Amino acid sequence: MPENPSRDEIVKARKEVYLGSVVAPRVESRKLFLFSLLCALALFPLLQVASGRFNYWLHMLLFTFLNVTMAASWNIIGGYAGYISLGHNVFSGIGGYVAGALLIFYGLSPFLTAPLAGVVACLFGLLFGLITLRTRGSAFIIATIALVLLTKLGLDNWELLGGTNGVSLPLLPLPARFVKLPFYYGMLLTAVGAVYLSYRIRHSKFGLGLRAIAQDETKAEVAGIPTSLYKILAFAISGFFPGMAGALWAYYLTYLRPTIYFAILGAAEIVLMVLLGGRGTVAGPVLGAVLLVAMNEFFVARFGSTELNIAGTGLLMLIILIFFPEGIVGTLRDRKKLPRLLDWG
Amino acid sequence: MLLEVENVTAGYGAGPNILDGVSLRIEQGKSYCIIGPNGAGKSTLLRTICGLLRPRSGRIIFKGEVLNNLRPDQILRKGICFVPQDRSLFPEMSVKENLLMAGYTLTNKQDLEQRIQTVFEIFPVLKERQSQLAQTLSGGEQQMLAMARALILKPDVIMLDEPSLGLAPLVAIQVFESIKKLKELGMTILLVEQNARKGLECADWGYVLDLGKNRFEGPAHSLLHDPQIEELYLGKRRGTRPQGKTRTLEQGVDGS
Amino acid sequence: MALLELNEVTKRFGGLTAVDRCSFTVEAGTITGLIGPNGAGKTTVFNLISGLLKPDVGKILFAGEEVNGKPPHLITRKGIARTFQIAREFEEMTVLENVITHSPTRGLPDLLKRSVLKEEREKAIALLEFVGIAHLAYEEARKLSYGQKKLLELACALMADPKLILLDEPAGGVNPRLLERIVEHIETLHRQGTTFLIIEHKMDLVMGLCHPVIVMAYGKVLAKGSPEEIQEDPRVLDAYLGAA
Amino acid sequence: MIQLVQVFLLGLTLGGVYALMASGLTLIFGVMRIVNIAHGAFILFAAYLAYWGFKLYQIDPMFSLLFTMPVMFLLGMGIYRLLFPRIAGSRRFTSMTVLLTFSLALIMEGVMGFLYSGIYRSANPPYTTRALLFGPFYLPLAQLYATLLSLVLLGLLFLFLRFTRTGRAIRATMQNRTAAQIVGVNVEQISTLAFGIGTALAGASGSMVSFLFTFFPAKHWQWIGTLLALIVLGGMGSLPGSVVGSFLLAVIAAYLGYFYGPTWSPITFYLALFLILLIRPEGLLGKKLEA
Repeated sequence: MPENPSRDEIVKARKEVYLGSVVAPRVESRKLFLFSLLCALALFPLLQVASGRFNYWLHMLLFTFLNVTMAASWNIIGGYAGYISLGHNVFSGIGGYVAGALLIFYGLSPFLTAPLAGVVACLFGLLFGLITLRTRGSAFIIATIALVLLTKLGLDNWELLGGTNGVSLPLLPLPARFVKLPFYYGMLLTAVGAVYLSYRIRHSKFGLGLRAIAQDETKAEVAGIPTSLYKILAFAISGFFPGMAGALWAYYLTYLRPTIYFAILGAAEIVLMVLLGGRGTVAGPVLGAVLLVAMNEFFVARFGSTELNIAGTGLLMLIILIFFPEGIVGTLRDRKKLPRLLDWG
Repeated sequence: MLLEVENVTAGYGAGPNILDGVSLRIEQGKSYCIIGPNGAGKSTLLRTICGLLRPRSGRIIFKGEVLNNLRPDQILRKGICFVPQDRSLFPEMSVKENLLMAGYTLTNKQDLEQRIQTVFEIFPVLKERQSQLAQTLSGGEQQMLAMARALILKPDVIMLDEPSLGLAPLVAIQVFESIKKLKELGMTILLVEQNARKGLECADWGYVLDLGKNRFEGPAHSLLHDPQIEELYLGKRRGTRPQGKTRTLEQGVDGS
Repeated sequence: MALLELNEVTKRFGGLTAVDRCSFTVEAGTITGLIGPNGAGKTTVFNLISGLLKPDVGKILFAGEEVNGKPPHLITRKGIARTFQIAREFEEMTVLENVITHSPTRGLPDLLKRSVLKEEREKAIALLEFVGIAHLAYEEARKLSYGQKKLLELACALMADPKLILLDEPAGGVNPRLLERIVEHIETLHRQGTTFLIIEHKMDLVMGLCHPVIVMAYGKVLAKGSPEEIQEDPRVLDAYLGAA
Repeated sequence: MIQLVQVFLLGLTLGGVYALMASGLTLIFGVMRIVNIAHGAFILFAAYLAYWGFKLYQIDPMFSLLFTMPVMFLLGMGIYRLLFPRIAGSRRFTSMTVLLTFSLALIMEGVMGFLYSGIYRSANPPYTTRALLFGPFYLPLAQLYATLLSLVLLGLLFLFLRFTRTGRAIRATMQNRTAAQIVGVNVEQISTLAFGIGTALAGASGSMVSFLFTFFPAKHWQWIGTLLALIVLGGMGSLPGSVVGSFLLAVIAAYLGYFYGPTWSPITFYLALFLILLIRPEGLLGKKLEA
């Protein structure tokens, strides 16, 4: 190596290039933007209160929040730890059924029981993790598919909750003008929570360990990381916010039905969102969710066919996998063109 | 000149050069032994010649034709057979089927059957075991099957990578006997061997590699007694050798 | 008391006995060399010690405590670090993160801490400084040259302040100048009290650095002694060159 | 007692069809390490071919394999050539193949849904309503024919793999890819062929499915769930294992259906999958699950 007297300076310079965003003023502008975005989202319903003509937009936003929650949570196990789950909608389904059952049998509002639904989803994830995480690679993915099918089958046959036909939930007793508002705020909170959790994990020891597992599991184990524990924890944690979101979503839709909550297409879309945005990045899943909701809306409006929608989902996923496996954020970062706004690690 | 390796460099993936400018000249009908300490690049050299690894630079010329960019199956058809270190048998196929697979590039069934019979004559033990699965053979038998498999094609050059590896000494001796038999049959043999003494005994000419480079070469029998080789394997002696004094060693628990 | 002790350890793969009733000790404060021809079972011994494989028979004791059958991460926690023959790195992480991944965490609360703590960063930079690649700390690890990756492995191994370091061919694929540095580092660490067990094929290096040297062949320990003794032992030469 | 034997027979006569369905998937995994999530969709596509062949041209679905197999064979080879060489060197090959075939399954599901709508369909040649009676037992003819035909096809597959040069090359590639290269097998070519044969087997399965079950575009998920359980149980990449697994689970599922009602019988497959992952991840006859 060339003898360079100012190695300290080089280190510092490189560090600044790498951690550019950490240097004070820029962070402030990012934080400012985020803060204003949140404020705008929080204040948006006032328009609805005032005019009553924004129900469609409220619905779209709230649907986006749901997807952001799902994508950001999936990313914890699928992105950071590199364990692909093709059945992640199982968590929101379970959350929905838990909260729905509590509402029907005990009259407890899902707004109160949503965290509990999240915890149940978490425990479910823990159990699944204990069973399957000894396996790696394709066997794990197969197991996640089976998990959805198994859960669906179970609920299809659970007559108490309506079986295949499902069961309707009581409406939230509010006038049509306001009925979406509690859901909107609830889902917004869930999404913010999920993204914040994903951000915190990305920058924690835990996240470092998960990323190590994704890249070389044996080496990670020798580095002193209890890989099995990490994987099981990651899978369980990635179920919490989807469980909560599912509870709210079921109440919002006012019915429980296995075909809706346990469709493979649902799981596919979660995966697609993260792949589109960029696996293993913090901003990617958020970006992917927003883009996919917008695209879906555009195509459904255009062609109005759910069948072609399924084919489109598949085709888009195929194209991304072959041509942009790193997704938007990853590809931009590789080309060093990632805007600071999206660079959260 | 049957086979010429000219200044070849090669390595795995993005890794460093394992071969760092190696040259060989192989003549028809002679046998060669490549020796050198671990990490000298001996196995890598054979893998590069047979096409499992692409050379980064340099040329491999066989019968006047450059082989550099051919696939393994194409090189095989030119007449170079390779018996790798791990023997690469098909564990769940019978001995006979392994030999049938060896003749995969041949299309004449009767011819193939005849060649298998010829090979059985060279390795009678394989004939006895022809319907046994390859994974049930002993280590020495597996090595013989691997060599037999290469013979099916009557190749111009047969390359053997450490045929004695993992074999008990007595079995290794049998394997070396078989190699000598091949030599008597007039085969051109390129042998890589850790067991330098035995390997050189089977060869006409020896190449010594170290760290991916040619170190020196010479007639096999003269290399056998070259003090440089000992040094290569065990390092330079520090100080002069104490004469006539045997030191006692602390033995391992199972030391003999 | 020996820092590490293998007692009649055996490991079979299918029909092949890779390690066959192998016993040896590594005394604290030594740089012990482990040599032997290809296929002697050296790397398998490393995998057994670090817990990646479980012995079929036999015991492995570290500082008097039985560690065979424990998962690798627990063995690492007890103070055994290792490097791999072919350098393995977390390629999409920065060099610094690679080192810090090896920093021990205790209990669940530790998991929530920031991925790179200030004191860890300082320690890791100091280690990278020590092996001479601190200027690359914020590069992605996959961009390093092979030799630099070897140095990174060494820095990683040091992060948890191990009592014993297992080095698998530290000189493999490394140019002579870099090799000199690696040797210097090993000697420095040795003076500071770290024990080493080193698999190496460059005999000049082994003979200059290690004492004692253990020779393995056919999965067994053939001999153990000072470098000079090993060089004199006819059986060792036979193991390498084959019986005449 | 008679009932129990009857259930056993019914399960057994489905086992052959399951085995045929699983064999293609196993072949593809064994040779190329690709978990083909689209296999169920391939079967379904072929089932539609057979169905329309019956509806429009009155071709007996059993004979439809004369065209479903060649069509699927070519389709499979085309898809393989188009997609897989591009990801050959990718670092996370396994998960890439799963995601890729997963998206393929979605595409096929969508296209079939668009073309044929979500209506439940089933071909109904005359033998679907008849049964073979002997003593106190009966066997539905459709199920019997399908399983016999499946067994014949599996037998042909076995003979092909066992006694032909190409078949041997496929087995060789399954057992040791490098060794196959060393003896001169062009493994890329063999992989393409094996993928083609795998999908052709899906084609044949589709022909059987067309008159055995009712189907609709999203049905393939249920099948792929069943098939994945079968190949994990059999030990991934082991053909004998998947055949044994198929018969075993078909019979267990039949009993479960008999005791707890038909809607519960598919649960056999998923429970078996989790159980096997928990107890013996390498499967019944498999050696080691790849990392």
